[in-house]
Amino acid sequence: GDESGGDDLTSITVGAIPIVDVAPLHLAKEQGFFEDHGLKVEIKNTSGGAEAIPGVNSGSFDFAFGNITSLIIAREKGLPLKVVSNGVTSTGKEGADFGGVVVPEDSSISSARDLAGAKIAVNNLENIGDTTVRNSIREDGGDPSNVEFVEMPFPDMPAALEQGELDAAWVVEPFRTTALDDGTEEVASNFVDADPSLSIASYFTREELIDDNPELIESFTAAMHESLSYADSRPEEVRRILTTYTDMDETLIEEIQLPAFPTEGDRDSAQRIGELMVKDGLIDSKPDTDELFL
Amino acid sequence: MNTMTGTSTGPVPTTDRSKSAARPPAGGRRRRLPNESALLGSVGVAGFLAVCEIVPRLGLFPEKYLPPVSRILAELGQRLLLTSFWNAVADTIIAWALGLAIAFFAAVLLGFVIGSVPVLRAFTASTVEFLRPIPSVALIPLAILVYGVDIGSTLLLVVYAAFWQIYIQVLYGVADVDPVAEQTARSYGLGYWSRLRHVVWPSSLPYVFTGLRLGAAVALILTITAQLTIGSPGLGQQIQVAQSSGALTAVYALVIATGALGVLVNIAVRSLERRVLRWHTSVRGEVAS
Amino acid sequence: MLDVTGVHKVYSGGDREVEAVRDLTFTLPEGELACLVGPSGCGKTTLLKCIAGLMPPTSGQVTLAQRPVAAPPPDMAVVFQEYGRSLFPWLTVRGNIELPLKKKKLTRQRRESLVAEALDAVGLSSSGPSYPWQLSGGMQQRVALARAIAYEPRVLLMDEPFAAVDAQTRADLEDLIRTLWQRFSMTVLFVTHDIDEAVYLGQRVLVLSSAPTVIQDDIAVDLPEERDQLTTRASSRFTELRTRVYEEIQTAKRGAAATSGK
Amino acid sequence: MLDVTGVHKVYSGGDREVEAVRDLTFTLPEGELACLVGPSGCGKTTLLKCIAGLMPPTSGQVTLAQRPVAAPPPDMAVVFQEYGRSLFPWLTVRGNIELPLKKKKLTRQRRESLVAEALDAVGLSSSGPSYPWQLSGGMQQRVALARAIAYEPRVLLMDEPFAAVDAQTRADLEDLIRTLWQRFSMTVLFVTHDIDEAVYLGQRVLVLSSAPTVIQDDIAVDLPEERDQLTTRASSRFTELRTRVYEEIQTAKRGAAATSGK
Amino acid sequence: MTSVSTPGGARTENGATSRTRRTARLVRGAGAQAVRILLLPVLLVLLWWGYTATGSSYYMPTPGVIAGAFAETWLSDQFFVHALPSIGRLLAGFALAAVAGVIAGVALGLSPRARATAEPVLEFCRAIPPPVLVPLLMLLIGVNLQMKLAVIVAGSVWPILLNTIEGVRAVDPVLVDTCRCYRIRGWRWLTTLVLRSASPQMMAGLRQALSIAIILMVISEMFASSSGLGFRIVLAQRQFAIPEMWSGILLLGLLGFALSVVFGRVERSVLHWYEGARAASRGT
Ligand SMILES: Nc1ncnc2c1ncn2[C@@H]1O[C@H](COP(=O)(O)OP(=O)(O)OP(=O)(O)O)[C@@H](O)[C@H]1O
Ligand SMILES: Nc1ncnc2c1ncn2[C@@H]1O[C@H](COP(=O)(O)OP(=O)(O)OP(=O)(O)O)[C@@H](O)[C@H]1O
Ligand SMILES: [Mg+2]
Ligand SMILES: [Mg+2]
Repeated sequence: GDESGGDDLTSITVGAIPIVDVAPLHLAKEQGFFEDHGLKVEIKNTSGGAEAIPGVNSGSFDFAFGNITSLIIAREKGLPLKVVSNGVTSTGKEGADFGGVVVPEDSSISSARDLAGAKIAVNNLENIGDTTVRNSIREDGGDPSNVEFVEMPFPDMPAALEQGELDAAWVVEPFRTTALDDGTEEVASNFVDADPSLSIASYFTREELIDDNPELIESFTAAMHESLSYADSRPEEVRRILTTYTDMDETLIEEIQLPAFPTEGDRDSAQRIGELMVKDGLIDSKPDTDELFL
Repeated sequence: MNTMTGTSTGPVPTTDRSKSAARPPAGGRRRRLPNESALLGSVGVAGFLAVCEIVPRLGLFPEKYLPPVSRILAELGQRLLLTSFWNAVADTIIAWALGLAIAFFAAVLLGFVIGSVPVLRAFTASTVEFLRPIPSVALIPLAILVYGVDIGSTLLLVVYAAFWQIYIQVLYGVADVDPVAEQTARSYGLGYWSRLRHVVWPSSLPYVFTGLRLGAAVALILTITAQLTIGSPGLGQQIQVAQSSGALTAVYALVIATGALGVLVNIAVRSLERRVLRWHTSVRGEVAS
Repeated sequence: MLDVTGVHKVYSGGDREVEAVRDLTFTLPEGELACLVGPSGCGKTTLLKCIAGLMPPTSGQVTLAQRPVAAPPPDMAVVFQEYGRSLFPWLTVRGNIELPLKKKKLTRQRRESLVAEALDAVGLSSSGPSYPWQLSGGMQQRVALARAIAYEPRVLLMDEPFAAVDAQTRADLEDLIRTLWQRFSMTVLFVTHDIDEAVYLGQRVLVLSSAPTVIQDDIAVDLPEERDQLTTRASSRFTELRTRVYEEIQTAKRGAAATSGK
Repeated sequence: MLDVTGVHKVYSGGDREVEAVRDLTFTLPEGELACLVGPSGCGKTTLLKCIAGLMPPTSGQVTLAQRPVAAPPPDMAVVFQEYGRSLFPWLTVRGNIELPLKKKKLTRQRRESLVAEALDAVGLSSSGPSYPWQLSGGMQQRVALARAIAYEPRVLLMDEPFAAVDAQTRADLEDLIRTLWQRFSMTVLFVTHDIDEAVYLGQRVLVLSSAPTVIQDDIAVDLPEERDQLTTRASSRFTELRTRVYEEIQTAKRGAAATSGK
Repeated sequence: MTSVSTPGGARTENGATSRTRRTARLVRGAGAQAVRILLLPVLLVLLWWGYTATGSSYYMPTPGVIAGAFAETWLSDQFFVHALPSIGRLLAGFALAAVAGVIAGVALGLSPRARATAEPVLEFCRAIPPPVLVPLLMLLIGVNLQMKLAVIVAGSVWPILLNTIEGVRAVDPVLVDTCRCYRIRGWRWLTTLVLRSASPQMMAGLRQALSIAIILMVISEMFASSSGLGFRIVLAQRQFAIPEMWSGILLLGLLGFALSVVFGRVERSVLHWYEGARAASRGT
């Protein structure tokens, strides 16, 4: 994406996975927040951080949406990325967050502690899912060392749970609701356990762009801030916009638990995630998470 | 040719088709064949659909994860009315066709040159065998880095995957030339290129066609996969949206659309094959009897 | 007894039809050795394939021992004109000859001795372990022949089986065929282009006309049963017969030349 | 001029070696028509392939017009013994004949008339649009021949080119070859198993021995240049020559029988 | 039986001299072989090195770095924990695909009607991308070894199937007639005629399938697993451990090469008649 386009708008491209979390991005576009800040945004679908990060690196995306763990790892590995805006934050309410660990109806597991030794599905291994779930088990007094985590895309988890392939699954919306509707029980709200104001994911860009075009970054951040507060205060707008860029069933959209969209990410929560990552051996030493933020 | 001694061995009277129009059995049988195979194909598809309808209905698997095919087709029917769907189809077809064309021409060109020069083949074999098993998906970050998230990356993946399929077929095809035919061509002074064109190419065509059919499907698969993971527009992306929304019926509907594309491609290749290979044992035997 | 009744065959491939055989009717009593001659392309191979049950005639019927031939009957061996392609390139010469014997319930020893005898009879005793593609054309043809005779068939159909061998070997093989025929009282139909060979070998020579193919003539060969390359061929009756056959073929071809002019 | 000097060929495939040709030396002056006869499997095809530059001899050398033959020389045509496989099944009869002409710089018209003439000469004028696999064996062989003569070569090598055609056609084709040879003064090497044919056609008959193959005899055919199927074959000199060749072949084979006993 | 005597050429037996000659040839052959195998890869590595050494790109480390990562990652018990089980699954999947592909291919190749009936459905299945196929298989089979094998089979069976079909269709009609008139039928007919004459094309399919099986082994481990070679590669990719990712790819390549060497051996013995016939008429 480059500076061009009529009406003196700067054209940019933002990569984002089409899930609930990025509703503010779509709202910003729809509500004209970007245009107000001189930006013409094209949103490109990605399948997650792993594809979005090289996309940002190569300049295909100016900004992208990715979770905090991926960003910390990337940064550790020497990729010059920086967070420019908060993305999505935990609701901080135990049992009413947009992600959690669910177990089948008849399971003997009734709390996070019981997950010790279980087979738990997460969407990506060695990422935010397993670190926070381990943390939940620890916090509840269990031993996470012999939990078997397996990788599985979120959409497949409810079926696998029902088929008895798994003891538990870490799911996010809308699959959390699907799973709960199937009769599963939520036994942990892993985000909340990690930090009640955990910033799970953010919008980020490459350092190079920050140096080259600081005004662009400012405009984007400003627009996103506007949109985040808009979204945070108008859940019905969030639910409405979901019908435009996802294929979610309308009744499902009404049921799901929306995340919180504060404008500012909680940097301490990033610190917290960094600690958990060190504890789980994802990285060697405690990361300087301040470096990650603009 | 008056000075030549014309031998008078009876030229066999051959009846023109026009003259023998009154003789229905042979002509009729021939014309019926493609129709018959279309009919049988429909029977096969119908059977398949019936199974897909009955299995979920019997409750062997939870219906919400494996919806009966009628519901999937209904969903597909709704999508058929959307322009966004057709745009996605067009995007997919363009990326697929472009990727396949590049892979095909590159593989055929390299395959023929390398396959017909034993030294080249000997020296490249190890590298080829090394490169072939590298999955396209592993190249995704590299592709994004070099070509961004647009069609370029998709093409890289598609070409990389489809190339080897066609290339290996071509190598085997080139080796399958009848040595007597090859020697005939050499003794009449046909040069390297005309031998390639007039002898090696036609006799390896059955292999090339199989390569084309394999490559076409792989190219389609990789187009969808690339769109699914990289997020470039097309059917794959729609599948991804549907997947991440938990809209299983929509996923299946899109998968059926993909499969239907595959079937159409195969029909096209098959009919091309019937024309081009009408001399080959595999085709002529079935046409004649 | 082999009965060929009103056999008519039209090939219809692509956009044209070829009438290979118009109307053939003849009977071959059991244990007879008949030779079939006729101009190139007149339909000898086609007829043979119909008789062998490899190809259904367009109309007409072939019966063998009162049973209509729809598939290749048991105890029949065929030596194909395309001898090279009728040998399995992945089997050795021995393997090729042995293959049809495997389904006969024979002891291994018997099988091996049959193979060895057949190879010896065609003068290829040392080529058993070779592959067909390591042999010369004439040798390949003799392997195809050896396969047929090792099979000890009741009906033997041969399509120009000596076309690729030299004159001396050919004479030896002719005698071999007559010996085997007398020994096992097979029914033999032998296609050849060599008129002398047809007369020398057969009890009867069938001459086919050019297309549209019918039986031009059916000549009984009244030479003595015991034949010999030198004396038989030198006899005056032999010369008469070969002249007769030669003339018939000439007529056949002239007829074709006349009709093809139209 | 074609010079064959000390040609020796050993096939070494797999675990055994076959000495196909021991030692052959002879010279064929330009414009000569020589026939090559010899027992089946004695190495005629092998020799022809060496001469055609399709196969390197193990030792010895072939030179054509003073140039060593390493690859097929220009203006040479070969009729292969495996005629069926030497026709391209994806081309029609016409396409097969036309293909070698394409690289000669001829007008389209000239090419077409060459094809038509050649087809006519072998009696297949109406089979142009057929595919080779729609033809009988003899017709296929004639297509291979037509391809060679349409090419108007300077050197023509033929490996049993009339093996699959009937006697009458064979006689016509023999005359055809002689006519063309005289007209274009080609150098012709003709492999055959038919002794009469060798004598009738050639200016010279080379007799090969059985393996280990050497030249058994080299017989000049001193028949008049103008030959005719009836009178020439009836002449006493013809009979003498054919008897001589026959005896040589007999000797060749007896020699082999004797040595093979050891 | 009257006997005709024409010996088919004199055969010279190899003596001691030819044996020493053969050893010499073998030694020279091994050297040439090494050059043939290594020349191009070495050139390519140099090229890669030249390219990456200057304009260092994050995603393209130098060969040295990759080699280091390779040694660290795979020359350890990781190989036994992650790679060996994967290779086992790969071989099992390939074997299943070979059996299934050949059986179905022969059946469909022999019967034009069966082929006409089944082809659209097969083509449909063939066009379904594994990433969407896997969830379905997970549903139908469960998350287990069988599912992984099913993924490998479902992807690699196609080249075998298609090539077998085409090979079976192209059996020489003269050989078919030969078998018919000698009444060679059933199992013997299948093994001596159909399978053998289709074998060159079947081998092409098997060779294709081998490397596809490797690819699908990787893909099968991208879903619902927590170990394996493919899993390690994907994980490394996601963790931006790029040298480790390349080292995994390197291992895949080496695996492919090693398997193709083994396959080449098998192929040479299966197709010796085919190569022999070809070499024979070239007169070498
Ligand atoms: N598959 C086919 N398709 C079309 N026409 C065919 C086919 N096979 C044979 N013919 C035609 O049928 C006629 C008879 O062929 P056939 O092979 O029976 O002749 P033939 O008597 O064996 O000749 P020859 O002595 O040359 O072998 C020929 O005109 C030939 O062109
Ligand atoms: N590819 C090969 N490998 C091994 N031996 C071979 C090969 N080709 C031919 N031979 C052997 O070489 C000898 C000569 O074969 P060639 O084909 O030259 O004979 P020929 O004189 O043409 O016989 P024919 O008259 O039967 O065609 C034979 O003994 C044959 O077995
Ligand atoms: Mg015939
Ligand atoms: Mg020969």
